[in-house]
Amino acid sequence: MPERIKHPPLDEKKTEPLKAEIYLITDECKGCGYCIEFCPKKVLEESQDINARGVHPPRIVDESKCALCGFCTAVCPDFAIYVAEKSSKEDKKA
Amino acid sequence: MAENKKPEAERKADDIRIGVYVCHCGLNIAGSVDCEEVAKYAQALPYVVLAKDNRYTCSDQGQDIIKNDIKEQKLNRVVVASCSPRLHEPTFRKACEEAGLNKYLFEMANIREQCSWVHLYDRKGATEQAKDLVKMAVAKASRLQPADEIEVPITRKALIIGAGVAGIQAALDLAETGYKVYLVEKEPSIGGMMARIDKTFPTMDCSICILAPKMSDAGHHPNIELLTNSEVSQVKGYIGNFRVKVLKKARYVKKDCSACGECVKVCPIIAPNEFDVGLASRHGIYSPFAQAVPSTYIIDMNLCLNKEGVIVCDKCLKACERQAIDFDMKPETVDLEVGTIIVATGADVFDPSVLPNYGYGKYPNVITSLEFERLINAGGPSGGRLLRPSDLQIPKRVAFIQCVGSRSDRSGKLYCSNVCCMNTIKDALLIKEHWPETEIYVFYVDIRAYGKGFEDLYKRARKEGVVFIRGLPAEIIEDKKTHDLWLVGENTLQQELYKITAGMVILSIGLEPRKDAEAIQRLLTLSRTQDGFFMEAHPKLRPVDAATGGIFFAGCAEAPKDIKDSVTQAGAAAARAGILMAKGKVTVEAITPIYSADKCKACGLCVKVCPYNAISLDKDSKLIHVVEAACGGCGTCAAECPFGALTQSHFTDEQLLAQVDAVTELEPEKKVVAFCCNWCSYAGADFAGVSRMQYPSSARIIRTMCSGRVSPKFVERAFARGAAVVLVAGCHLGDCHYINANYQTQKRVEKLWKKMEQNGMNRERLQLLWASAAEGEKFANKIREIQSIIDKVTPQEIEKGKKVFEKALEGG
Amino acid sequence: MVEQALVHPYAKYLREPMMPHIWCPGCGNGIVLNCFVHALDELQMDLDKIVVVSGIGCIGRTAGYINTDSFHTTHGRALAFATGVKLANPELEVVVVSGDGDLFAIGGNHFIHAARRNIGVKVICANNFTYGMTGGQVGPTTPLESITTTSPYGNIEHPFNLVHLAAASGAVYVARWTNLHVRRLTQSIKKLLQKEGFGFIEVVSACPEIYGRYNKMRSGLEIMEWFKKASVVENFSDPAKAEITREKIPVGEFVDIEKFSFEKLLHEKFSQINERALSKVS
Amino acid sequence: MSLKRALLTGSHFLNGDVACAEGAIAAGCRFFAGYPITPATEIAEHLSQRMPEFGGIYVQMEDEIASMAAIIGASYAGLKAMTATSGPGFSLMQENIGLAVMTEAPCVVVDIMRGGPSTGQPTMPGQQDVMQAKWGSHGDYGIIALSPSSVQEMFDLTIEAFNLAETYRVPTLLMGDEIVGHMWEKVVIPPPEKIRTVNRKKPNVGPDKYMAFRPDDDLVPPMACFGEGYHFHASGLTHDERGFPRTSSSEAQTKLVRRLCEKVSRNADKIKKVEEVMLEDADVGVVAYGIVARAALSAVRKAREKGIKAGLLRPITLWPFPEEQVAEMAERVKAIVVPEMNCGQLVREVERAAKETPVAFLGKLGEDPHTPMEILEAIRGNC
Repeated sequence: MPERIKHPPLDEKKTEPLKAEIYLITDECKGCGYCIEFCPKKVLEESQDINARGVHPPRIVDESKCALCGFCTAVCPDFAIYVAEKSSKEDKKA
Repeated sequence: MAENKKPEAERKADDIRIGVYVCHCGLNIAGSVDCEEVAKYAQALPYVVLAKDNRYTCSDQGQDIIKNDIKEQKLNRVVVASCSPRLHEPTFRKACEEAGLNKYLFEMANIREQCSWVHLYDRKGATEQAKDLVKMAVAKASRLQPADEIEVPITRKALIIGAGVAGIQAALDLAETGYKVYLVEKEPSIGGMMARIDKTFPTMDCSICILAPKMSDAGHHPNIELLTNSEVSQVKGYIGNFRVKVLKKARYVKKDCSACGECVKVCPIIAPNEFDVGLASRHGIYSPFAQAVPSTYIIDMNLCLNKEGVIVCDKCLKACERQAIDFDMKPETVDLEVGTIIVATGADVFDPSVLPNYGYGKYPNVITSLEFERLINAGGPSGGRLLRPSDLQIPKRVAFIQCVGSRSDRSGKLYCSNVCCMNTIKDALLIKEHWPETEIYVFYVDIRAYGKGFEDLYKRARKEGVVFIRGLPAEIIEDKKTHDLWLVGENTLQQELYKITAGMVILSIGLEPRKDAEAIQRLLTLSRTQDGFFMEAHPKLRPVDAATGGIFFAGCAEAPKDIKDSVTQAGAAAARAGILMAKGKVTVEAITPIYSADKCKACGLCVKVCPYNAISLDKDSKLIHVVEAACGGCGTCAAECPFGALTQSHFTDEQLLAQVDAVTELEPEKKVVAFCCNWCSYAGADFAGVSRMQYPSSARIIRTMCSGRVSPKFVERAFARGAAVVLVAGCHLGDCHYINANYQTQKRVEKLWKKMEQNGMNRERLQLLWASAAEGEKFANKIREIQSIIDKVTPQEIEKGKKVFEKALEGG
Repeated sequence: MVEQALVHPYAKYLREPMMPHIWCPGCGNGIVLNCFVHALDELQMDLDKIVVVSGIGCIGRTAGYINTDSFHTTHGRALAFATGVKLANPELEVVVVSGDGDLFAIGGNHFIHAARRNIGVKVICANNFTYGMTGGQVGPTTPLESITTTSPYGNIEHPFNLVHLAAASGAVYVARWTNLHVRRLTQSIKKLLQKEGFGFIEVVSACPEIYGRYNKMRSGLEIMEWFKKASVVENFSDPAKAEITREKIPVGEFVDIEKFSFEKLLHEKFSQINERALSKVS
Repeated sequence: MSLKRALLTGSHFLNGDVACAEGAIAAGCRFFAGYPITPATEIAEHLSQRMPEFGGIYVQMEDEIASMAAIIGASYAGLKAMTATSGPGFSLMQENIGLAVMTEAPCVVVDIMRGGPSTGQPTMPGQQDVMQAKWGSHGDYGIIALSPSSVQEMFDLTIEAFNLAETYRVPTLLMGDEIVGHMWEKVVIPPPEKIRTVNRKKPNVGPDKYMAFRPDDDLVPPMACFGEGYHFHASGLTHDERGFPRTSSSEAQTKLVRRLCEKVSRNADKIKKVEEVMLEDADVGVVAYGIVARAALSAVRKAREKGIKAGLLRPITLWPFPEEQVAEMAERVKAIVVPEMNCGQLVREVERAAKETPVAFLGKLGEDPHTPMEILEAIRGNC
C-alpha cells in the first residue's frame, strides 16, 4: 500500500482524541511505580522530588499523550493518582 | 503390477521405435539452440527411427505430425524436446493417446526453460546441453513401459483464496452449483479493491452499490463458509485431495457483535484507516467500512493499549452490551479438506513514493488514483468532495499522470497495468460531472481504450474538454506557499516543452503482484511469470488453470485486469473447478511403486519411510502390500529399498540410471548431474528460465517427482562414471509436496557425504539444495557456484570417485 | 497540573480518618481495595446495605478502610461471623475480604462449610503466599521450595489450590486474578456481588516487602513482572488443573453456576411451615 | 410472626433444656447457632423445630467457635441471639466470647455443665466451669453469669439473661448443669404482658454524629445495627470511641478495658440477684447454687427441725459475685458451708467475702450431687 500515511488524515480535526488532566496526590504515593511502569503511553516517570513519605512520586512527562484509559487510577494501591477529561476538570476538584 | 523388463541384451532393435521432435518454439529455443543440429544428433541415437525439428511442436500441425508418425512409422515411443513438461507434457501425452499410443510411452526434454532461456548468449553450450538432454530423454524413453492409471475420488469442496470481486464471484458460482466453498480472506472484510472504488468504467455504476449485494450473498450463502482475517498456512496433498490449514487470526470480537458501534465511541485509539488509504481515521476497534461483511468489528492489536494479556483499557468491554469483546481470543488453525483451489489473491497498487521526481508523500496535493477513488466517493473521508489535502479546497485545475509504475524500466514494472487509462478517463469525467468548471489535464504515453464501450468514454472525455497531453512530466515542483504544483515535461506530439500548474495531481498508479505472492507460490507450488504474476498452465488453452492440478486462477492474481475481466475469469475458474468436482474422481498418474516379491526380504524399511502409510507389511506372508489410491507417488520407498524389491513406475531405477549413464557418457568431468523434484526445485529451475536468469550450461537435470526418489545408487553411479558434481535438489524441508519425504533425501545425502569423506573425496562434489518454485535465482546461483567447483575438480579426484563407487556400475 | 488538596473520586468509599492505609509500598492489598470500591462505584450499590467483614492479617484491615458497616473479627472467623449476619438479615450484601492464612489455615473449616451451605456471602481472598503481618511465615498457599521465616530451607508442604478447593466445596462462582488483572478483577467482583449464594475470588497478590524479600522478588514491579509472564487466562478450565507454579498462574473464571442459597431455602421453609400452620388453624 | 405462636403461655411439663429454649423464645431470641453436645443438645433440637414456626433462625454450625462467631454476627445484624453448649464447647467459645466482650455484642451463651476436664463425663452433672465463666477468655473484662436451680428458672433466667445482655451489651452466660438441663418439672409460661423483655439502646443521633463505642453515663454505648445506615466499624482490636483500631495507644487501651470491666461492676447492684432463706437468725450459713442449692435448702430445713439455726444464701447471679450479701451474712453467722460439684471454685469468692468467718467447703464430683444429709452433716460439724 502506498505510504499515504505520511500525511495526516483529512478528518484529523474532527477526530481529535479527548484531552486528559492527570491528578497526582503526591503525598499519598508510596512509590511502587506501577502507574509509571504500566502506563501504555508512558506518560509518567519517576520524579526527583521526595514526598511526605520519603519516596519519589511520579511526574508527568507529557499529559497530551494520555489516552485516558485510567489504568493508573485503577492500579494505584494508594489512591494517589487519577485522571479526568480536561473539560470536566472543575467538578473533579475540591 | 509386475515389471516385465528385459535386460539390455535381449532387446531387439526393432522392438523399440522412437520418434524425436525438436521444437524451435519460434525463436524461444531456436534463438540460442541449433535445433536442426540437435535433431540430426538425435537421429543417430539408439532406437531412434526418426528425428524432426519444427517451429511449434505444440501447435496442431506439430501434434498431427506426431500422430501420423506414430501410425505410419509405427513409433512406439515419442520424445519431444521443447518446453517444460510442467507446461506441455499433458498436451503431447494427449496427442499420443489420440494416436493410440499409451501416454506413458512419451518423454520430454526441457530445452527451453532449462536450456535456451538460461544460455541466451552461449549458443554452443546451449546446443551441447540440448543434445545431452535429448539423449537422456531418449535413453529413458527406450525403457518406458505402458501403464494404466487408477482413479481416486475428488473431495467435492473448494477453497478460494482471496475474497475480492473475483473470489466472491467464483465462490458464488461454485456455491450455486451446489459445492461447499471455503472463502479465505486475509482482511477483516471481504470486498477487496472493488469495495474502495467509487465508480466503475465504462458504465459509471456505483462500485459498492453493485458489489455489496454480492458480498452479503457470499456472507449468507449456506454453501459458503467465510474465513476472514485468515490466511492459508499450509497446503498438502494433490489434485482432488488437498489438505489445507488456515490460520484464523484473532479478531477479539465475537460473532455476537451487533455492529452498533458503541465501542468505537469510547475507544481512545485513533489511527489512519487503511480502507481510506489513510485519508480518514478509524479507531483501535473498528469496522473497515459501512458495508463490511462480516459486519463483526475487529480490534487492531497493534494499536490497542492492551498488550501481553494485561487489560489496561476496558472502555470497549464496558460499552459492549452484547459482551462480544474477548481479549483472550486466540488465533486458531482450521483444517480443511478440499478437492480444488482457486487463487484469487488480487494485486497490490504501485507505491509512487519511490519516484522522487513526482514528490508523492512529499507534496500533500500529489495523490494516487486510489486515494482519488476515496476522495470522490460520497461515503469517503471528504463526503465525495474533491478536497486537496493541503487546504481542503476544491482545486480549479487537476492533472492526471498516467503509467505511474507501469511500462517503465525506471519503476521496474515493464508491463501495462491495463486499467489505468480507462480509470483516469472515468475519474476525469467524474470531476467534470461534479465541478464542470474544473480544468483537467491528462499526461499519457498511449491511451489504451480497447474494451467494449471504452472508446466512447474516451471520446466523451475529450468532448467534455479534458485535455490529453502526450508525454509524461519529467518532474513536479511544488509552490511552497500555495502548495500548487508545477508539471514540467515535453509534449512529444508538438515536440515542445510544457510547464503547467495544477492545484492537484493524481498519479494513475499501476497494479503489481501481491507482496505475499511468493508465499502463495510456495504453498501451492505454483509458477510465476517474469513480472511476478501467477503463471497459467497455458496462456492460450488453459488460461485459468495452474500448472499444479486442481488449482485455478481468478482476477488480478494472474495479471492486471478490470472488474469485468476478473468476474469473467472467476466464472471460468469456477467452471473449471466445477468440472473436476462434478466428475467426482480423478485419475492419478501411474507413478506408484512396482513390487517384486521375490527380492523382498520383508525388512519393513519402506513401510517406515512412506509418508502416506500406503505400505503395510504382512508378517505371515513376509510380503508388503501397497495401497495405490493412498500412494502419493514420491517414490521414496523405492529409494529406500536395499534389495531393489521396489521401484517407481515411470521413474524406474533402470530409467533413471539410463539417464545418468547418458549424461556421463561424454565429458562427465565437465558436467553436473542434477536431480530435481518436480514440484519445487524443477519448477524453480523453470522459473529461472522464465525469468531469463543466465547460468552455465553444465547442468543436466533429471526430473523425479520428489527428491526422496533419489536413491544413493543413482548418485554413486554418476560418480562411478566420472561425473564432476552431483546435485540433489528438493523442496524446503517442511514444504515437501509429499508431506515429509524430503527428510529421507537429507538422510541419504548425509550418509553419502560421510562415505565420501571416509574415502577422501571432496564432499563438495555432492551438493544438496532446497529451492522452492519461486527461488529461480537461488537455483541459478547454485549452478554458478557448482561451476566453480567443477573447474576445480582434478582428474585424480574424478578417478578417485570412480574407484570409490565402482560397485555402482553393476546392474541398472 | 494541580498538585494538592485533591479529592480522589473514590474517596467517598473510604474512611478518611483511616487513610493512608498501613500497607507497604507495592502491596497488592491496596489494589484489591481499589478494585473493590471501583466495582461498588460501577454498580452504584446502596452502601447502607453492604457489610464488609474481615479476619486477621494485613488485608484484614480492609474492613476498617471501607466506609460501610464493617466488622473486624478474630483470626479465621470472618466467615462464621458473616454467616450469622447474612442469615439474620438476608437484605444485607455481606462481603468477606481476607487473606490466605486467615481463610484457609485457621479458617479453613469455616470456608468449606460456608461454601457447602451456599450461604450468600461473597469472599475476596488476597493470596500473598505468606503471613505478612507476622513477618512472613509459611502458610497454606506457600509454594513448594519458597523461603519463609519458618521454612528457611524451602517449603516442603504442598500448597492449596484455592480455586479447586472452592469449586469442590460447592461455591457457585469461582475466579482467580492477579494484581495485574485489575480490569478483569473489577468486572469479576461486580459479577460476584450480583450472584446468589457463596462466591469466591482469589486475588494473587503482591507482597514485595515480606514474601518477595525472601524469594528474590524485592520490588512490587518484579512480582508484577512474574504475574505478567506467568499468567494464562483459562476461563472455565478444570480448576483441579489450576495449580499455581513459578512458571504458570492459571487465571480466569472457573465456576459460574446457579444454585439456591442457604438463606433462600431457609425462607422457603418458613413459608411452607406457615402455610401448614395456617391450614391447621382453619 | 406474632409472639402468640412463639409464646406457649400456660402450664407445661418440660425438661430444663426445653424450658431454656422456650425462655429464649419468650425473651425474643430469633437466632440460634449451635453444635450438638451432651447435655445441651435438646436446646438445639427444640429450637430447630420451634424457630422456623415464627421466622426465627436456627443454624447448626461446623463447631462451637463458629456458633459463637455466628451469634455475634446475628446480634450485630439486629437479632437477639443465643448459643448453647457444655464444657468442651464452652472452651472453644472462649475465643469469641472475648470478641463479644470487646465488640460489646449482646448475646446469650448457655453452658449446661458436665463432668470435666476435657471430654470428661458427658452425661454427668458438674459445676466445674464456674471460674471459666469468669476468666475463660484472655484479657480483662466484666461478664454476667446466672445459675438456675430449677426447670422453671431455666425458663425465667434465660429471659433474664437476654435482658441483661441487651441492657449492658455484655455476653451473658446461663450456667446450668446436666441435672437442671435434663430434669422434668412443671413450668408456667406467663402471658406476654407478664413477661418483661428489654431491647438494646438505639442511637439517638444521626449517622454523621454517631460514635459506635461512645458510652452513655451507664457506660453502655447505644447500639446501631448493620444496614441502618450508620456505616460504623467494630473490631476485636483495641479501638477508640469511633471503633477505629488504636493498637499502640495505652490511653485507648486503659479507657476501653476499664470501661469493659466497670460496665458490669458499676452496675452490679442492678444486676446481682440472690435468694436468702432463714438467714436472719442463722448461725450457720450455707452458700449453694444450681441444683446443689435444692439439696442445701432441704438440709437447712432439716437442721432447723433439729434446732440448728441454719440458713441458705443462693447466688442466682454467679458473676458479678454477690460479695456484699455474703459479707453481710458472714458478719452474722459463725460458720459458712459451701457445697459445690467441683473441687472448690465459687468457695474462693465466698472465702474472700467472709473475711474471718470460717468457711467449710463440701466438694463433690461424679454422678450424684450432694444429698441433704451430707450437707446437714456439714452444717452439724460447723456449729
